[in-house]
Amino acid sequence: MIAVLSQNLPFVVSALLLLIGMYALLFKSNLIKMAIGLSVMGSAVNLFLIALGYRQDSIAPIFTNAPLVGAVNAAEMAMPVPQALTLTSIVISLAVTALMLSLAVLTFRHTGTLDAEKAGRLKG
Amino acid sequence: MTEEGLSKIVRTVALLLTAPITVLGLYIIAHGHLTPGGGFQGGTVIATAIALMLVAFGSKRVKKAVGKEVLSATESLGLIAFIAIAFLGMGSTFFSNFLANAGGLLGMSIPSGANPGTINSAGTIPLMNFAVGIEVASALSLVLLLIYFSGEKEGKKGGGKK
Amino acid sequence: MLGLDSIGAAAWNPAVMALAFLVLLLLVLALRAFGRGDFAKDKLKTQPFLSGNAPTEKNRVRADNFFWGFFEALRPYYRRASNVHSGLLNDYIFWFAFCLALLLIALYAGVSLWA
Amino acid sequence: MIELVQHFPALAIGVPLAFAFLLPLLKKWRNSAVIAALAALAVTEFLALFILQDVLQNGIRIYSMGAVVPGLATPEQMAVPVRILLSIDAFSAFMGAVAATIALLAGIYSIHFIRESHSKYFSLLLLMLAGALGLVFTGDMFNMFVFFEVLSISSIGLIAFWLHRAEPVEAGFKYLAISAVASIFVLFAVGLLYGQHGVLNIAGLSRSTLLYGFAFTDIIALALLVCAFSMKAGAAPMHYWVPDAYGEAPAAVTAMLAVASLASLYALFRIAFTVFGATPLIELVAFAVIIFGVLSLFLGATMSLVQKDLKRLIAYAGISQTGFILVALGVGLAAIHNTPLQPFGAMAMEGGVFHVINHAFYEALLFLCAGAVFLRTGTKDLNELGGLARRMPFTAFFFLIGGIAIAGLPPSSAFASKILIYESVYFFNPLIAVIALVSSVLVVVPMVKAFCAIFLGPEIGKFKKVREVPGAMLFTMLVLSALVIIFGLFPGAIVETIVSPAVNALLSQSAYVGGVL
Repeated sequence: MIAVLSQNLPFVVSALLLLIGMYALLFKSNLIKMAIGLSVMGSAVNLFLIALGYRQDSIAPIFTNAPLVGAVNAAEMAMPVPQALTLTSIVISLAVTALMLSLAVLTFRHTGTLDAEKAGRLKG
Repeated sequence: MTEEGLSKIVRTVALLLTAPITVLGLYIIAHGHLTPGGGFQGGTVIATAIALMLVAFGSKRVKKAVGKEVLSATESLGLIAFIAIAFLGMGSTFFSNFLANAGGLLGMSIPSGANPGTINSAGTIPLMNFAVGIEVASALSLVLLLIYFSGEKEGKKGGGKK
Repeated sequence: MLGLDSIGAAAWNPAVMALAFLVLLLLVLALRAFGRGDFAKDKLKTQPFLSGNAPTEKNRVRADNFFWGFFEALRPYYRRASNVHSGLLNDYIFWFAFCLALLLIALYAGVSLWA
Repeated sequence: MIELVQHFPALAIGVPLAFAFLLPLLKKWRNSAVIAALAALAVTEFLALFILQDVLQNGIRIYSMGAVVPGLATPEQMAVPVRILLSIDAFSAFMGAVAATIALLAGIYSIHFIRESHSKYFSLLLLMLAGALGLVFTGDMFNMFVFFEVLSISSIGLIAFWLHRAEPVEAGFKYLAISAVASIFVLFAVGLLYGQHGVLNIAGLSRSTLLYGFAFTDIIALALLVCAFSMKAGAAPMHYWVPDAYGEAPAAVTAMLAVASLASLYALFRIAFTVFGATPLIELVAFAVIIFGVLSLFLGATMSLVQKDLKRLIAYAGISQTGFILVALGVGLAAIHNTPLQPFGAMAMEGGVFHVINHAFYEALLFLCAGAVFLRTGTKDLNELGGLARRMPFTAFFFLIGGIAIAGLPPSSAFASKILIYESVYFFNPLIAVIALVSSVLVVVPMVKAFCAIFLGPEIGKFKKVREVPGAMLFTMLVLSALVIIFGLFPGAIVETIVSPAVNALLSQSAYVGGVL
């Protein structure tokens, strides 16, 4: 059990981060805290993707570092695709966070509170 | 935050730092195809210069120096440049890298094997990096300005599409 | 070309329906023709009638009062269903997490039983 | 021309994207911004229709971004596609045509409906269209995620377009949180699938499951994807954001939001049918989808009755219609490995896919009518409205047609699709068919209530000076009503020409793999 956990530590950590983010979204009614929760969840996914692309003893996936075709014992490269996914996901989570914070600011200006329970008007 | 911003020491240092920050951002953008980095990262670095100015000088003076209209226009221009380069590749396909390995500007082919690479390679990718860099730098600055000003009046804009 | 191909349980042919509509229309017009032409034109009897008084701006049926009996009969259900829609984001996310957990368990159990 | 046709898939996404970026520069010149936006929408509509016609004739069309030749899916010496691939089969092209049509009509409607910051509004609308088209045209899981996110973020900008009131901001925040959570889980699932199969291409994933079956990570990924896309499609019990967001967005945007929900449904069924269609796992997913569908049918129809706000009422009725699609396609999914049920499954899917287009049209029609009422009276509260049929006869007539359609009465198109669903689902499970029928009848009630409350009754003093809405808005409603009625009068032709190919495209997994790779 311990061995499995320690070998898969990044994945365990990313699952934990996901749960922390979900906790904030499920139990916190402050809009800023919800935005923080979403950011944490985004980081969990980023960590998951980066861990997915990692190979032990691998080199950075740069074109000019690539071993020649047919080289013996050529060091393997880390997978570049998950890193590209992570970059895009970071960009998107930046946009989401910015929008979320500006909407929170607007909510505060309209209702004078950041508490979703007090600010909420749509129901039923 | 008072209207005048922070103390004179902070303001001077911030002013001094702005130039290196911007240069670093440009460097990251320009070397995006060789080293970790690229348009988005470099653009973000440049936008931190605006954040620094906002903190050090307060909102009024920054607003006077960089207008919202200008930033909005440069954001659009960056995006249009990006999509225009994509459309220019329509000779073969959308987003096709028509400059790569063609010789001339940005068209150098890279030798295989371990080497540091040349900046004069990768075809349209550096151009797209610059387009994205301009877009992200202005969009992120715009978002920062708007959130900073949001106490005053209207402000909301979805920035940083890609 | 007009009808939908059917598997025997039902059929829908717009041409037949249009024909039926025309026939019914003719029937209605025929029935109407049997009536007396001089009956109370421009009198109260041709005006809409509602609970003894003509509806006015103050005295009209508002949207809340439509199907009043229906809602009265189903009041317990509606009270509960409206309470579930609390308008809180936390609850929205909760239902997502709930469905996700159930689906994960169901899929995992189903696959385990399969194997 | 032959060469240009190859580029149409990329152009259909590229043109709205380019114009969306161009419009903020035209902020100063209001008219030119509107004209440019409408031109872009019209061009995109033409491209989408042309792609539909092309795909129906020539089969799957693929477009490899950045390759030397558009049709080059797998470069030399590569076993799997490495580039971003657009792969358009009949179902994608069908959805693309629906999205482009609704977007064009929403654009025309918005000329008079939106009074300020036209460039921002149309820019976001074009971005939304680009996101929806990208989501349905893409052949790549990660690209699907990106366009899903583009669609969501531009939708939020439009939901919270009227910032001077608190409710749209709240609705925008809720929609943003919901879609961010959904997309985070989608990205998780994409990562899991990539780790398991080593490809991100949908056809590549499909081939992998055909060859090797599914693994444990696939179970998790499938559950995540199904839940996330169901939530974005507004399936009960994850539908609570729908009335909030639909109720507060500007009317034309709401029509586009319905399209966004349908695009999420597209993603759900694309993954369920095309990627995992061959695995036995799919029957369990089918039952989950049917349960979501039945819940949506019932909750949407019953909760629609008690609404006081016109747009919330229509939104709830729309949820029950989403239930129809979920039930129909879920039955098709459940019947995929069950040989005696297969004809009924295929027929249910015909009904479901036909209902997709009908739903998009009458839902848009109803929301546009609601927007017209809101534009002239300034209120959506059913208790305050009344007697408007004297002042707005055309709007009343179009609303009536929309109500007839959503209730599934002949001669509207929804009657044809619903009868297909009833009679085929009846053979699968009579109880589901009965629930569907009852909730369809229940939907008549809120429509009668809304129509009577808004348009009938005595004239109200403060609405004495209300006028009919401008011609452009009436024109869009006229087009939608005409489509609803024409599709209802010639359902056989529509099903044969565009719906059956879409259903066949969904059902034949190997044809998709063979067509792309």
